[in-house]
Amino acid sequence: MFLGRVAGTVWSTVKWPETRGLKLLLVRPYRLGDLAPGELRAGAEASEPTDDLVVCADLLDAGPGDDVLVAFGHAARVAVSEKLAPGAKPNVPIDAAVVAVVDRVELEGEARR
Amino acid sequence: MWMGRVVGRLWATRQAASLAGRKLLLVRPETASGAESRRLIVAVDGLDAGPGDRVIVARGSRVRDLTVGAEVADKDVVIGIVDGHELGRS
Amino acid sequence: MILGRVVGEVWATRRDARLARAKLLVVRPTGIYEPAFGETASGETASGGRHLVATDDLDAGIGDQVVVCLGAPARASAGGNDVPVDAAVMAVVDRAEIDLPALGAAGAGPGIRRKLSEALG
Amino acid sequence: MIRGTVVGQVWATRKARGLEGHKLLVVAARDAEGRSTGRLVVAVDVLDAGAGEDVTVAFGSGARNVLRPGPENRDLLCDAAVAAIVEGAG
Repeated sequence: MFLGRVAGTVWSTVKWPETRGLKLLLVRPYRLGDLAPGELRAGAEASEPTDDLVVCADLLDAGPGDDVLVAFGHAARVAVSEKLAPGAKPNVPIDAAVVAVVDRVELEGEARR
Repeated sequence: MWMGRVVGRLWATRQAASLAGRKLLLVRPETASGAESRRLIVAVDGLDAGPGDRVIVARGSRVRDLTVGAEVADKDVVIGIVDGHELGRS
Repeated sequence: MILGRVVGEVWATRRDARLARAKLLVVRPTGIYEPAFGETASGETASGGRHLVATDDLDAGIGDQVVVCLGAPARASAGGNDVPVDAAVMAVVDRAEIDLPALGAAGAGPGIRRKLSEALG
Repeated sequence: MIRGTVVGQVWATRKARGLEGHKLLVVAARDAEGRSTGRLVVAVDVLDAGAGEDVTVAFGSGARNVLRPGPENRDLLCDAAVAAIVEGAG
Protein backbone atom coordinates (compact mmCIF):
# COMPACT_ATOMS: atom_id res chain seq x y z
CA MET A 1 0.00 0.00 0.00
CA PHE A 2 1.16 3.56 -0.47
CA LEU A 3 0.18 7.11 0.44
CA GLY A 4 -0.85 9.62 -2.19
CA ARG A 5 -2.87 12.75 -2.76
CA VAL A 6 -5.98 12.74 -4.92
CA ALA A 7 -5.28 14.97 -7.90
CA GLY A 8 -8.44 14.50 -9.90
CA THR A 9 -11.02 12.27 -11.45
CA VAL A 10 -11.14 10.31 -14.68
CA TRP A 11 -14.28 9.26 -16.53
CA SER A 12 -14.52 6.37 -18.89
CA THR A 13 -17.57 4.73 -20.41
CA VAL A 14 -16.10 2.04 -22.64
CA LYS A 15 -14.99 -0.32 -19.93
CA TRP A 16 -15.08 -3.99 -19.19
CA PRO A 17 -18.57 -4.71 -17.83
CA GLU A 18 -17.35 -5.48 -14.31
CA THR A 19 -15.80 -2.04 -13.97
CA ARG A 20 -18.96 -0.09 -14.89
CA GLY A 21 -20.13 2.31 -12.21
CA LEU A 22 -16.74 2.41 -10.50
CA LYS A 23 -15.49 5.87 -9.60
CA LEU A 24 -11.90 6.31 -10.75
CA LEU A 25 -9.53 8.80 -9.15
CA LEU A 26 -6.16 10.11 -10.26
CA VAL A 27 -3.71 9.85 -7.33
CA ARG A 28 -0.20 11.31 -7.06
CA PRO A 29 1.97 9.09 -4.82
CA TYR A 30 4.10 10.63 -2.10
CA ARG A 31 7.79 10.02 -2.00
CA LEU A 32 9.16 9.70 1.52
CA GLY A 33 12.80 10.55 1.17
CA ASP A 34 15.50 8.36 -0.24
CA LEU A 35 17.76 5.74 1.30
CA ALA A 36 19.77 7.91 3.65
CA PRO A 37 18.34 8.27 7.15
CA GLY A 38 17.66 11.80 8.30
CA GLU A 39 16.84 12.93 4.80
CA LEU A 40 13.19 12.43 5.55
CA ARG A 41 12.96 15.26 8.10
CA ALA A 42 15.01 17.70 6.13
CA GLY A 43 13.85 17.01 2.61
CA ALA A 44 11.00 18.96 1.08
CA GLU A 45 10.47 15.72 -0.85
CA ALA A 46 8.35 14.35 1.92
CA SER A 47 5.71 17.06 1.62
CA GLU A 48 5.11 17.15 -2.13
CA PRO A 49 3.58 14.32 -4.11
CA THR A 50 5.37 13.05 -7.21
CA ASP A 51 4.43 13.84 -10.78
CA ASP A 52 3.23 10.27 -11.24
CA LEU A 53 -0.44 9.46 -11.66
CA VAL A 54 -2.04 6.25 -10.49
CA VAL A 55 -5.62 5.51 -11.49
CA CYS A 56 -7.47 4.08 -8.46
CA ALA A 57 -10.99 2.83 -7.92
CA ASP A 58 -12.70 4.53 -4.97
CA LEU A 59 -15.66 3.52 -2.81
CA LEU A 60 -14.81 5.81 0.13
CA ASP A 61 -15.85 9.05 -1.55
CA ALA A 62 -12.41 10.64 -1.56
CA GLY A 63 -11.97 13.86 -3.52
CA PRO A 64 -9.21 16.11 -4.88
CA GLY A 65 -6.88 17.28 -2.14
CA ASP A 66 -7.54 14.28 0.10
CA ASP A 67 -4.62 12.13 1.22
CA VAL A 68 -5.44 8.48 0.64
CA LEU A 69 -4.06 5.00 1.24
CA VAL A 70 -4.02 2.90 -1.94
CA ALA A 71 -3.71 -0.89 -2.13
CA PHE A 72 -2.58 -2.86 -5.15
CA GLY A 73 -3.36 -6.18 -6.72
CA HIS A 74 -5.80 -8.63 -5.19
CA ALA A 75 -6.24 -6.30 -2.21
CA ALA A 76 -7.61 -3.64 -4.57
CA ARG A 77 -10.11 -6.05 -6.10
CA VAL A 78 -11.19 -7.08 -2.63
CA ALA A 79 -11.65 -3.42 -1.69
CA VAL A 80 -14.27 -2.88 -4.41
CA SER A 81 -15.95 -6.24 -3.82
CA GLU A 82 -18.59 -4.76 -1.52
CA LYS A 83 -20.11 -3.21 -4.65
CA LEU A 84 -20.69 -6.73 -5.94
CA ALA A 85 -23.37 -9.23 -4.98
CA PRO A 86 -22.77 -10.72 -1.51
CA GLY A 87 -20.48 -13.71 -1.70
CA ALA A 88 -19.37 -12.90 -5.25
CA LYS A 89 -15.69 -13.35 -6.03
CA PRO A 90 -13.77 -10.09 -6.47
CA ASN A 91 -13.57 -10.49 -10.23
CA VAL A 92 -13.10 -6.85 -11.15
CA PRO A 93 -10.22 -6.24 -13.56
CA ILE A 94 -8.56 -3.42 -11.64
CA ASP A 95 -5.22 -3.28 -9.84
CA ALA A 96 -5.43 -0.27 -7.51
CA ALA A 97 -8.05 1.01 -5.06
CA VAL A 98 -8.41 3.50 -2.22
CA VAL A 99 -8.70 1.63 1.09
CA ALA A 100 -8.59 4.60 3.50
CA VAL A 101 -8.87 8.38 3.53
CA VAL A 102 -6.01 9.64 5.68
CA ASP A 103 -6.61 12.03 8.57
CA ARG A 104 -3.02 12.41 9.67
CA VAL A 105 0.43 11.00 9.02
CA GLU A 106 3.09 11.18 11.67
CA LEU A 107 6.64 10.91 10.39
CA GLU A 108 9.44 10.44 12.89
CA GLY A 109 7.81 12.65 15.48
CA GLU A 110 6.46 15.28 13.14
CA ALA A 111 2.75 15.32 12.35
CA ARG A 112 1.63 16.19 8.87
CA ARG A 113 -1.92 17.27 8.04
CA MET B 1 -3.66 1.44 -13.12
CA TRP B 2 -2.47 4.40 -15.06
CA MET B 3 -3.66 6.69 -17.81
CA GLY B 4 -1.86 7.03 -21.10
CA ARG B 5 -2.20 8.00 -24.73
CA VAL B 6 -2.23 5.46 -27.53
CA VAL B 7 0.59 6.42 -29.87
CA GLY B 8 0.38 3.51 -32.25
CA ARG B 9 -0.34 -0.10 -32.99
CA LEU B 10 2.10 -2.92 -33.10
CA TRP B 11 2.17 -5.75 -35.59
CA ALA B 12 4.54 -8.68 -35.37
CA THR B 13 5.90 -10.88 -38.10
CA ARG B 14 6.40 -13.65 -35.59
CA GLN B 15 4.75 -13.81 -32.23
CA ALA B 16 3.75 -16.16 -29.46
CA ALA B 17 0.72 -18.24 -30.35
CA SER B 18 -1.03 -16.73 -27.34
CA LEU B 19 -0.85 -13.31 -29.00
CA ALA B 20 -2.30 -14.39 -32.35
CA GLY B 21 -5.25 -12.22 -33.34
CA ARG B 22 -4.67 -9.85 -30.45
CA LYS B 23 -4.51 -6.15 -31.04
CA LEU B 24 -1.42 -4.67 -29.43
CA LEU B 25 -1.25 -0.95 -28.70
CA LEU B 26 1.72 1.24 -27.92
CA VAL B 27 0.81 3.43 -24.96
CA ARG B 28 2.73 6.29 -23.39
CA PRO B 29 1.79 6.96 -19.75
CA GLU B 30 0.90 10.51 -18.73
CA THR B 31 2.06 12.32 -15.61
CA ALA B 32 0.30 14.87 -13.39
CA SER B 33 1.96 17.78 -15.13
CA GLY B 34 0.48 16.54 -18.39
CA ALA B 35 3.81 15.42 -19.79
CA GLU B 36 4.06 12.07 -21.51
CA SER B 37 6.66 9.82 -19.97
CA ARG B 38 9.51 8.43 -22.04
CA ARG B 39 8.23 5.00 -21.22
CA LEU B 40 6.43 2.94 -23.81
CA ILE B 41 4.15 0.10 -22.88
CA VAL B 42 2.72 -2.58 -25.13
CA ALA B 43 -0.81 -3.29 -23.97
CA VAL B 44 -3.43 -5.74 -25.22
CA ASP B 45 -6.64 -4.08 -26.36
CA GLY B 46 -10.07 -5.64 -26.16
CA LEU B 47 -12.05 -2.39 -26.28
CA ASP B 48 -11.23 -1.17 -29.78
CA ALA B 49 -9.08 1.78 -28.79
CA GLY B 50 -7.01 3.50 -31.44
CA PRO B 51 -4.16 5.96 -31.89
CA GLY B 52 -4.87 9.28 -30.18
CA ASP B 53 -7.21 7.74 -27.60
CA ARG B 54 -6.52 8.16 -23.91
CA VAL B 55 -6.81 4.80 -22.18
CA ILE B 56 -6.61 3.31 -18.71
CA VAL B 57 -4.24 0.36 -18.47
CA ALA B 58 -4.19 -2.15 -15.62
CA ARG B 59 -1.48 -4.70 -14.99
CA GLY B 60 -1.41 -8.20 -13.62
CA SER B 61 -2.14 -11.80 -14.40
CA ARG B 62 -5.54 -11.67 -12.69
CA VAL B 63 -6.58 -8.56 -14.59
CA ARG B 64 -5.55 -10.30 -17.79
CA ASP B 65 -7.45 -13.50 -16.86
CA LEU B 66 -10.62 -11.48 -16.21
CA THR B 67 -10.51 -9.53 -19.45
CA VAL B 68 -8.66 -10.78 -22.50
CA GLY B 69 -8.10 -14.35 -21.31
CA ALA B 70 -5.66 -16.36 -19.22
CA GLU B 71 -3.68 -17.58 -22.22
CA VAL B 72 -2.52 -14.13 -23.33
CA ALA B 73 1.19 -13.45 -22.85
CA ASP B 74 0.84 -9.72 -22.13
CA LYS B 75 -0.11 -8.65 -18.60
CA ASP B 76 -0.82 -5.00 -19.51
CA VAL B 77 -4.46 -4.66 -20.52
CA VAL B 78 -6.56 -1.70 -21.69
CA ILE B 79 -9.50 -1.65 -19.27
CA GLY B 80 -11.08 1.67 -20.22
CA ILE B 81 -11.16 4.42 -22.83
CA VAL B 82 -11.11 7.84 -21.18
CA ASP B 83 -14.01 10.21 -21.89
CA GLY B 84 -12.57 13.00 -19.81
CA HIS B 85 -10.46 13.75 -16.81
CA GLU B 86 -10.02 16.64 -14.47
CA LEU B 87 -7.13 17.56 -12.24
CA GLY B 88 -7.35 19.78 -9.18
CA ARG B 89 -11.11 20.13 -8.64
CA SER B 90 -13.87 17.76 -7.57
CA MET C 1 9.73 -9.95 2.04
CA ILE C 2 11.66 -6.77 2.37
CA LEU C 3 13.64 -5.11 5.10
CA GLY C 4 12.70 -1.59 6.15
CA ARG C 5 12.52 0.95 8.91
CA VAL C 6 9.30 2.27 10.40
CA VAL C 7 9.28 6.01 9.79
CA GLY C 8 5.70 6.92 10.53
CA GLU C 9 2.16 6.03 11.32
CA VAL C 10 -1.09 6.74 9.49
CA TRP C 11 -4.43 7.66 11.04
CA ALA C 12 -7.59 7.32 8.98
CA THR C 13 -11.21 7.51 10.11
CA ARG C 14 -12.79 6.75 6.75
CA ARG C 15 -11.37 3.38 5.82
CA ASP C 16 -12.47 0.11 4.38
CA ALA C 17 -14.60 -1.60 7.05
CA ARG C 18 -12.35 -4.66 6.97
CA LEU C 19 -9.43 -2.46 8.00
CA ALA C 20 -11.30 -1.11 11.02
CA ARG C 21 -8.80 -2.17 13.65
CA ALA C 22 -5.61 -2.31 11.63
CA LYS C 23 -2.64 -0.24 12.72
CA LEU C 24 -1.00 1.30 9.66
CA LEU C 25 2.72 2.06 9.57
CA VAL C 26 4.78 3.94 7.01
CA VAL C 27 7.89 1.91 6.17
CA ARG C 28 10.93 3.07 4.26
CA PRO C 29 12.53 0.10 2.52
CA THR C 30 16.20 -0.62 3.01
CA GLY C 31 17.67 -0.85 -0.44
CA ILE C 32 15.64 -0.42 -3.57
CA TYR C 33 12.04 -1.53 -3.42
CA GLU C 34 10.54 -2.64 -6.69
CA PRO C 35 6.95 -3.61 -6.17
CA ALA C 36 5.75 -6.50 -8.25
CA PHE C 37 2.76 -4.38 -9.11
CA GLY C 38 2.02 -0.72 -8.99
CA GLU C 39 4.28 0.56 -11.65
CA THR C 40 3.01 3.87 -12.86
CA ALA C 41 3.11 6.71 -15.25
CA SER C 42 6.72 7.77 -15.44
CA GLY C 43 8.09 4.32 -14.66
CA GLU C 44 11.33 5.87 -13.52
CA THR C 45 9.78 6.24 -10.08
CA ALA C 46 7.40 3.37 -9.59
CA SER C 47 4.53 4.42 -7.38
CA GLY C 48 5.24 3.74 -3.76
CA GLY C 49 8.77 2.90 -4.80
CA ARG C 50 10.19 4.93 -1.97
CA HIS C 51 7.80 3.99 0.79
CA LEU C 52 5.05 1.60 1.60
CA VAL C 53 2.28 1.37 4.14
CA ALA C 54 1.95 -1.93 6.00
CA THR C 55 -0.47 -3.21 8.61
CA ASP C 56 1.09 -4.16 11.93
CA ASP C 57 -0.02 -6.40 14.74
CA LEU C 58 3.41 -6.96 16.27
CA ASP C 59 3.37 -3.55 17.95
CA ALA C 60 6.26 -2.10 15.99
CA GLY C 61 6.97 1.59 16.42
CA ILE C 62 8.73 4.46 14.71
CA GLY C 63 12.43 3.72 14.42
CA ASP C 64 12.03 -0.06 14.51
CA GLN C 65 13.59 -2.13 11.78
CA VAL C 66 11.04 -4.57 10.39
CA VAL C 67 10.51 -7.33 7.85
CA VAL C 68 7.48 -6.65 5.63
CA CYS C 69 5.71 -9.36 3.70
CA LEU C 70 3.80 -8.57 0.50
CA GLY C 71 0.74 -10.05 -1.17
CA ALA C 72 -1.37 -13.00 -0.07
CA PRO C 73 0.58 -13.88 3.13
CA ALA C 74 0.15 -10.25 4.23
CA ARG C 75 -3.62 -10.55 3.80
CA ALA C 76 -3.63 -13.82 5.71
CA SER C 77 -1.88 -12.21 8.67
CA ALA C 78 -4.22 -9.20 8.51
CA GLY C 79 -7.28 -11.41 8.82
CA GLY C 80 -7.92 -13.31 5.61
CA ASN C 81 -7.95 -13.18 1.84
CA ASP C 82 -10.91 -10.78 1.77
CA VAL C 83 -9.02 -8.05 3.63
CA PRO C 84 -7.80 -5.29 1.30
CA VAL C 85 -4.19 -5.38 2.45
CA ASP C 86 -1.07 -5.95 0.34
CA ALA C 87 1.71 -5.50 2.93
CA ALA C 88 2.09 -6.47 6.59
CA VAL C 89 4.82 -6.33 9.22
CA MET C 90 5.95 -9.91 9.76
CA ALA C 91 8.89 -9.45 12.11
CA VAL C 92 10.47 -6.78 14.28
CA VAL C 93 14.20 -7.11 13.74
CA ASP C 94 16.53 -7.57 16.71
CA ARG C 95 19.63 -7.51 14.59
CA ALA C 96 20.43 -7.52 10.89
CA GLU C 97 23.89 -8.04 9.53
CA ILE C 98 24.82 -7.15 6.01
CA ASP C 99 28.15 -8.51 4.89
CA LEU C 100 29.53 -5.58 2.90
CA PRO C 101 32.37 -7.58 1.27
CA ALA C 102 29.76 -10.11 0.11
CA LEU C 103 27.66 -7.26 -1.26
CA GLY C 104 30.73 -5.97 -3.05
CA ALA C 105 31.31 -9.42 -4.50
CA ALA C 106 27.70 -9.31 -5.72
CA GLY C 107 28.67 -6.33 -7.81
CA ALA C 108 27.24 -3.51 -5.68
CA GLY C 109 29.20 -0.32 -6.17
CA PRO C 110 30.55 1.73 -3.24
CA GLY C 111 27.54 4.07 -3.46
CA ILE C 112 25.02 1.29 -2.90
CA ARG C 113 27.18 -0.26 -0.15
CA ARG C 114 27.52 3.05 1.69
CA LYS C 115 23.79 3.81 1.46
CA LEU C 116 22.83 0.35 2.63
CA SER C 117 25.22 0.37 5.56
CA GLU C 118 23.87 3.81 6.56
CA ALA C 119 20.29 2.63 6.21
CA LEU C 120 21.03 -0.33 8.45
CA GLY C 121 22.54 1.96 11.06
CA MET D 1 12.81 -16.32 -9.67
CA ILE D 2 15.68 -13.95 -9.37
CA ARG D 3 19.35 -14.65 -8.97
CA GLY D 4 21.26 -13.01 -6.18
CA THR D 5 23.99 -13.18 -3.59
CA VAL D 6 23.43 -13.81 0.09
CA VAL D 7 24.68 -10.68 1.84
CA GLY D 8 23.26 -10.94 5.32
CA GLN D 9 20.91 -12.35 7.86
CA VAL D 10 18.06 -11.04 10.01
CA TRP D 11 17.25 -12.02 13.60
CA ALA D 12 13.87 -11.23 15.15
CA THR D 13 12.27 -12.25 18.44
CA ARG D 14 8.92 -10.65 17.68
CA LYS D 15 7.70 -12.19 14.47
CA ALA D 16 4.60 -13.64 12.88
CA ARG D 17 3.80 -17.16 14.03
CA GLY D 18 4.28 -18.50 10.50
CA LEU D 19 7.90 -17.37 10.47
CA GLU D 20 8.92 -19.09 13.68
CA GLY D 21 11.89 -21.38 13.32
CA HIS D 22 12.80 -20.03 9.91
CA LYS D 23 16.16 -18.55 9.07
CA LEU D 24 15.82 -15.23 7.26
CA LEU D 25 18.53 -14.24 4.80
CA VAL D 26 19.12 -10.93 3.05
CA VAL D 27 19.78 -11.47 -0.65
CA ALA D 28 21.05 -8.79 -3.04
CA ALA D 29 19.45 -9.22 -6.46
CA ARG D 30 21.71 -9.24 -9.51
CA ASP D 31 20.98 -8.03 -13.02
CA ALA D 32 21.66 -9.78 -16.33
CA GLU D 33 25.30 -8.74 -16.21
CA GLY D 34 25.76 -9.99 -12.67
CA ARG D 35 25.81 -6.55 -11.06
CA SER D 36 23.82 -5.83 -7.93
CA THR D 37 20.64 -3.91 -8.69
CA GLY D 38 20.52 -2.43 -5.19
CA ARG D 39 17.39 -4.39 -4.47
CA LEU D 40 17.43 -6.37 -1.23
CA VAL D 41 15.08 -9.27 -0.63
CA VAL D 42 14.50 -11.01 2.69
CA ALA D 43 14.06 -14.71 1.96
CA VAL D 44 13.26 -17.73 4.11
CA ASP D 45 16.14 -20.19 3.89
CA VAL D 46 15.71 -23.92 4.38
CA LEU D 47 18.75 -24.88 2.27
CA ASP D 48 21.32 -23.53 4.71
CA ALA D 49 22.83 -20.97 2.37
CA GLY D 50 25.63 -18.79 3.70
CA ALA D 51 27.02 -15.30 3.16
CA GLY D 52 28.54 -14.77 -0.26
CA GLU D 53 26.75 -17.71 -1.84
CA ASP D 54 25.11 -17.39 -5.22
CA VAL D 55 21.41 -18.33 -4.90
CA THR D 56 18.07 -18.07 -6.62
CA VAL D 57 15.02 -16.70 -4.79
CA ALA D 58 11.49 -17.79 -5.61
CA PHE D 59 8.45 -15.62 -4.93
CA GLY D 60 4.77 -16.20 -4.24
CA SER D 61 3.50 -19.70 -4.90
CA GLY D 62 7.00 -20.72 -5.95
CA ALA D 63 8.34 -19.74 -2.54
CA ARG D 64 5.61 -21.72 -0.80
CA ASN D 65 6.51 -24.70 -2.96
CA VAL D 66 10.05 -24.52 -1.58
CA LEU D 67 8.76 -24.90 1.99
CA ARG D 68 6.06 -27.44 1.19
CA PRO D 69 5.44 -28.52 -2.38
CA GLY D 70 1.91 -28.93 -3.62
CA PRO D 71 -1.30 -26.98 -3.87
CA GLU D 72 -2.15 -27.34 -0.17
CA ASN D 73 0.33 -24.73 0.98
CA ARG D 74 -1.57 -21.47 0.78
CA ASP D 75 -1.57 -21.25 4.56
CA LEU D 76 2.20 -20.67 4.65
CA LEU D 77 3.31 -17.16 5.56
CA CYS D 78 6.09 -16.79 3.06
CA ASP D 79 6.42 -14.67 -0.08
CA ALA D 80 10.12 -15.26 -0.81
CA ALA D 81 12.40 -18.25 -0.28
CA VAL D 82 15.86 -19.40 -1.33
CA ALA D 83 15.10 -22.01 -3.99
CA ALA D 84 18.57 -23.04 -5.11
CA ILE D 85 22.21 -22.56 -4.33
CA VAL D 86 23.87 -22.01 -7.67
CA GLU D 87 26.73 -24.31 -8.53
CA GLY D 88 27.41 -22.94 -11.95
CA ALA D 89 25.75 -21.21 -14.86
CA GLY D 90 26.65 -20.95 -18.48
